[in-house]
Amino acid sequence: MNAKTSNKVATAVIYSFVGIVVLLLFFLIGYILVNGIPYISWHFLTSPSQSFLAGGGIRDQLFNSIYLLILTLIISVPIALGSGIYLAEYAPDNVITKLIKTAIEVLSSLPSVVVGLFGYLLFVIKFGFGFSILTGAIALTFFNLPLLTRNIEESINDVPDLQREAGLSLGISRWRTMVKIVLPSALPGILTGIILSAGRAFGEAAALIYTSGQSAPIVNYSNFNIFSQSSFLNPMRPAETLAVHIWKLNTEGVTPDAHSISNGSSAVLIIVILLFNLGARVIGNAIYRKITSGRRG
Amino acid sequence: MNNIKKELNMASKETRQDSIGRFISYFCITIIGVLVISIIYFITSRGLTMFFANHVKLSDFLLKTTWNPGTLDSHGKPEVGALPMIVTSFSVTILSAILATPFAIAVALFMTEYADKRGAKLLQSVIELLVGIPSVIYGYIGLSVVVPMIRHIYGGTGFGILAGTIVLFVMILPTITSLTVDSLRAVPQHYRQVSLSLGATKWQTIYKLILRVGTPGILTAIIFGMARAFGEALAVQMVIGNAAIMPKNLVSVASTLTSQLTTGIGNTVLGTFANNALWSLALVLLIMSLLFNTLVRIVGNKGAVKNERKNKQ
Amino acid sequence: MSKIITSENVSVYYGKQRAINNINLDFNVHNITALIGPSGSGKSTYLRCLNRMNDLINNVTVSGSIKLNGKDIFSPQMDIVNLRKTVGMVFQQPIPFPFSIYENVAYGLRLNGIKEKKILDVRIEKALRQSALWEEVKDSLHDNGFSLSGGQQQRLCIARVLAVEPEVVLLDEPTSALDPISSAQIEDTLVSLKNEFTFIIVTHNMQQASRISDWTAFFLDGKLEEYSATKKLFLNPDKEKTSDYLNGKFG
Amino acid sequence: MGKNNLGAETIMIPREEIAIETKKIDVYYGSNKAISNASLAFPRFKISALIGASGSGKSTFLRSLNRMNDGIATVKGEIMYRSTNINSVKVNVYQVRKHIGMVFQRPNPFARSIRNNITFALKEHGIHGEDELNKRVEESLRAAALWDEVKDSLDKSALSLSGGQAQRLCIARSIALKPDILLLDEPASALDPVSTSKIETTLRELKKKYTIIIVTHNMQQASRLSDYTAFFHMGKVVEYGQTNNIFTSPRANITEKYISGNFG
Repeated sequence: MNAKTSNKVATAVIYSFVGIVVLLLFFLIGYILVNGIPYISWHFLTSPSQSFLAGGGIRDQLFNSIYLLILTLIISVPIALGSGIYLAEYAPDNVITKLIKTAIEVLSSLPSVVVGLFGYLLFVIKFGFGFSILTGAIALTFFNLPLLTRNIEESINDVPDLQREAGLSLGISRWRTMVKIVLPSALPGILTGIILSAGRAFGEAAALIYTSGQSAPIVNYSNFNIFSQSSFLNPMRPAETLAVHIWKLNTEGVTPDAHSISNGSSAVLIIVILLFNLGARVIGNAIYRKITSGRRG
Repeated sequence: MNNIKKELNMASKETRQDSIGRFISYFCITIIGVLVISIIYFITSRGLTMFFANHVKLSDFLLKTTWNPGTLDSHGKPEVGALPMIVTSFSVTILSAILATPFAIAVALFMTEYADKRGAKLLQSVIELLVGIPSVIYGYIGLSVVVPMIRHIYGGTGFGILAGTIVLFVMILPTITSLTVDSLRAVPQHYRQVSLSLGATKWQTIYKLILRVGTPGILTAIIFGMARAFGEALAVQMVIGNAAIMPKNLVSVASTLTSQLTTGIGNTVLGTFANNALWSLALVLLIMSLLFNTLVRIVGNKGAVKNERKNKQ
Repeated sequence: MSKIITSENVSVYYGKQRAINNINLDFNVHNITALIGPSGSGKSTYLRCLNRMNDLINNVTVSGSIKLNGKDIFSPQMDIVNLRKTVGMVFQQPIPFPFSIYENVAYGLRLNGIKEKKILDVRIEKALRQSALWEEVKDSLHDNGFSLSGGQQQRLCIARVLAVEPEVVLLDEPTSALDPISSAQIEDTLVSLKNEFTFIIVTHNMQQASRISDWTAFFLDGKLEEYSATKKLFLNPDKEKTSDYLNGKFG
Repeated sequence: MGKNNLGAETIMIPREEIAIETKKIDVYYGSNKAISNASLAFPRFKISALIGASGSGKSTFLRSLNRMNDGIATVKGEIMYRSTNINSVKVNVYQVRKHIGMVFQRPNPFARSIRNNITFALKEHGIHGEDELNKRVEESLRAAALWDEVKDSLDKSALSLSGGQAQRLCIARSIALKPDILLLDEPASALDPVSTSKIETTLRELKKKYTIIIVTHNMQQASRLSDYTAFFHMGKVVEYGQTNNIFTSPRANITEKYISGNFG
């Protein structure tokens, strides 16, 4: 085969492979939405789930997912922010920094099931938290931290050094320079990272099966006492999330309309994640514009 | 004048702010450090219990093919041969990487060499969306589309390594693709010009130059993809069949380390022998994850050596 | 004297902006022709038309006709790959590939399907000798191309082009990133090779143009201001702008 | 002693009140010595220019004066300011920088409003009164000759300013803190001629109240603007004296070569 023929063949192959991948994505999203959206109704979103009867909804699972996500962000964002600042600003160029960076890489590549099992071992069993939203949030934090930290570090490093020097040369402390000057400039990047990580956490199940548990007890949505066992805000109650619910429906198979509920739940999950994805772009751009007064560049 | 002199020698608000800031950031990074160490410590110590407390031989664990930690065999020894799971885990990992790599490279090449800015951006969003889809959904689609399809074509249950491979293929495709894109983007733009000016076709430039220069990066991408495949639990668990037996072929039911773990942990009591055996599987997962990490580091360093030479001139 | 490249009414647009305007310029075979002019005068843009490297940039349109040995290089029958094999190019920065010295020179040969080691060895030695690099690298052919100094790297890039045996070699400010000694070595190389190749060199260094070229074309604001034998142009330019430029009044 | 052999002892010390003085400063990047044995004394309310080819160490030297090299390079030797060695670890670096302001080569306004750019550091340093802040904003913008151009758009983003305006905003931002000394690192090198001359005018005006030390690669600028000039070459101070003397009768060959444009 001469050079020109192979060029043509290769180009054709590359284009068709790309076509297949794009079709694959459309198929995946289309399949979920086409099969799922017909099941989504107000009733489906607002009624409790049923184990042995048809017609259950996903009210509690949906709420649990959101609550868990919020708790996770409350725990993980500050830690990631501190760590990101450390890596970008304070980390000396030495062995310890290298070790820490390695540790973050290791953490980011650990299978989520291992992270979940660690959470189970330490918090559910050793500390006696039991299956609870809090334990789940902690496990998701472990899962979230490395990516979030790296994202924050990169966003901070993207801010030109000149800004930092400007702050320092005015006699402002390194910390205040970081917090008041560098972080605001890094905010679009950081926020995009946080939203994307939220999307990931929202769909995560493997780390949650043995931490936040697989049951969704009936809770009282008008009880705001977070220490009360029946309160929807109690962080110490077990809480099955939407993703875990889908998994459970399809592995235990005692619910008669498991298939329909899975379809509906999957569609809800995908829609939420698409929104997160879209939100990350929109908000990132909006903040960027606001900070720079409409100047791109 | 003396006032300024005094100020110069006094600790100020700024100094205090800095100490606080330093403390906060050191504290946060310490949390991460301690976390990683404790994960490794706890999983390792749990995972080793079976060997030390229950005196199972490592060779039995790694090489025997019967997994039935709840009962004893005819010699009164527990049956904890993890080989079926190890083989299955490696099979789905390697097969899915083999399947995904050409697609990933094709998409990456399209994005870096063929598409204009808009096309590349569009494909970038496709990749990001694929990353964003949760693994249970991949598992669910695998269960409701891939498994019946395989059943239809090959008969049997449809569950097995083939179904797992297909699901993992889609899951690791975006990982490998985006890292490959990074490594191809790192190949200096003017290499392409030089190659074309020497009379190379586009494909010759890609094949003989760009892919060659980008090889360490692409290898890293593939290893990352494999690491993800090896550690993926739920999606695989939903389509593999979950039978801890040696897979006979690609369409017979099997079980990976992760699927055995997810199904098993809930059905055993902590501290029992059956439970300890499961933690040993978790340890294998941990070790493999560390191994993949090391591999990435080694390959990455090889690439770095090349780059360093580049910078020297 | 026979013309190897002729160009008529060549204009280049970046988007809607015209970068060069109606250039008519012919090149004599086995001569060195220098294109000079201040930066932004369009000399590099014009050079990159000659092997259609401008095709690689989005948004660039070229009009007019350029003929290589009488054949229109923009015609659909023209094979762009063959064109670039016939009209090679050396860039401003030395750009060796991150391979060995040997493989760098072999690159273009392998593209043509030459695989036999004996032939490769011969052609590579010839090219390295032509670019006056052989003596310096013959014992380290398998070292990485980046281990060479900047000037050596540029001569390696020249060898890489010569190995393909082009008829014309375009050089886009090939010595501007190099020290004076390396520049002189490259100038010597070009002069010694001009019986075998036709060189067209863009340079911002007027001394260089006067030292090595037979013909000089002076570009200004996207137009060809003046073109004549180098001696004539430097000693007795027709136009005032040319003489102003040569005397350093602007640019 | 030949013209080539100028040593540290031949470097004059101005007979005026000294604002800041370095004594045998060495600066290292890692193990790489960038400045050796630099002793210079800068008189109060004068403009002193540091000139030299790129890589001669003039910027590195300047950045040592307000400890901006902390964490980047190691500075050895004494820097005396207000009879305190401010190069000591015991000295509060933030106070040093409050009294010795700095303007950089590239304008670096904060991504905030023009007003905020100036008030930010003031607030950080404990000045909160609305009136006081407004007064300082106007004062400093007037001093930097920017007031008339921006007085109606104080709440617009500073990033909307042109390069020259942004640089003057940076100067205003520095002097709003009422420093003693203003360090400028090639403040006009990224600007067009009109903006450059505006900045030069501003600086001439400012030297009534501030001691100014400016790094420049532009010799005309140094000769136009400065009272004293120090010539740096390969990390050493070759010559220092009144600008007139340096430009009309340099004592070292190398200075003469540099100012007549033979290298650099």
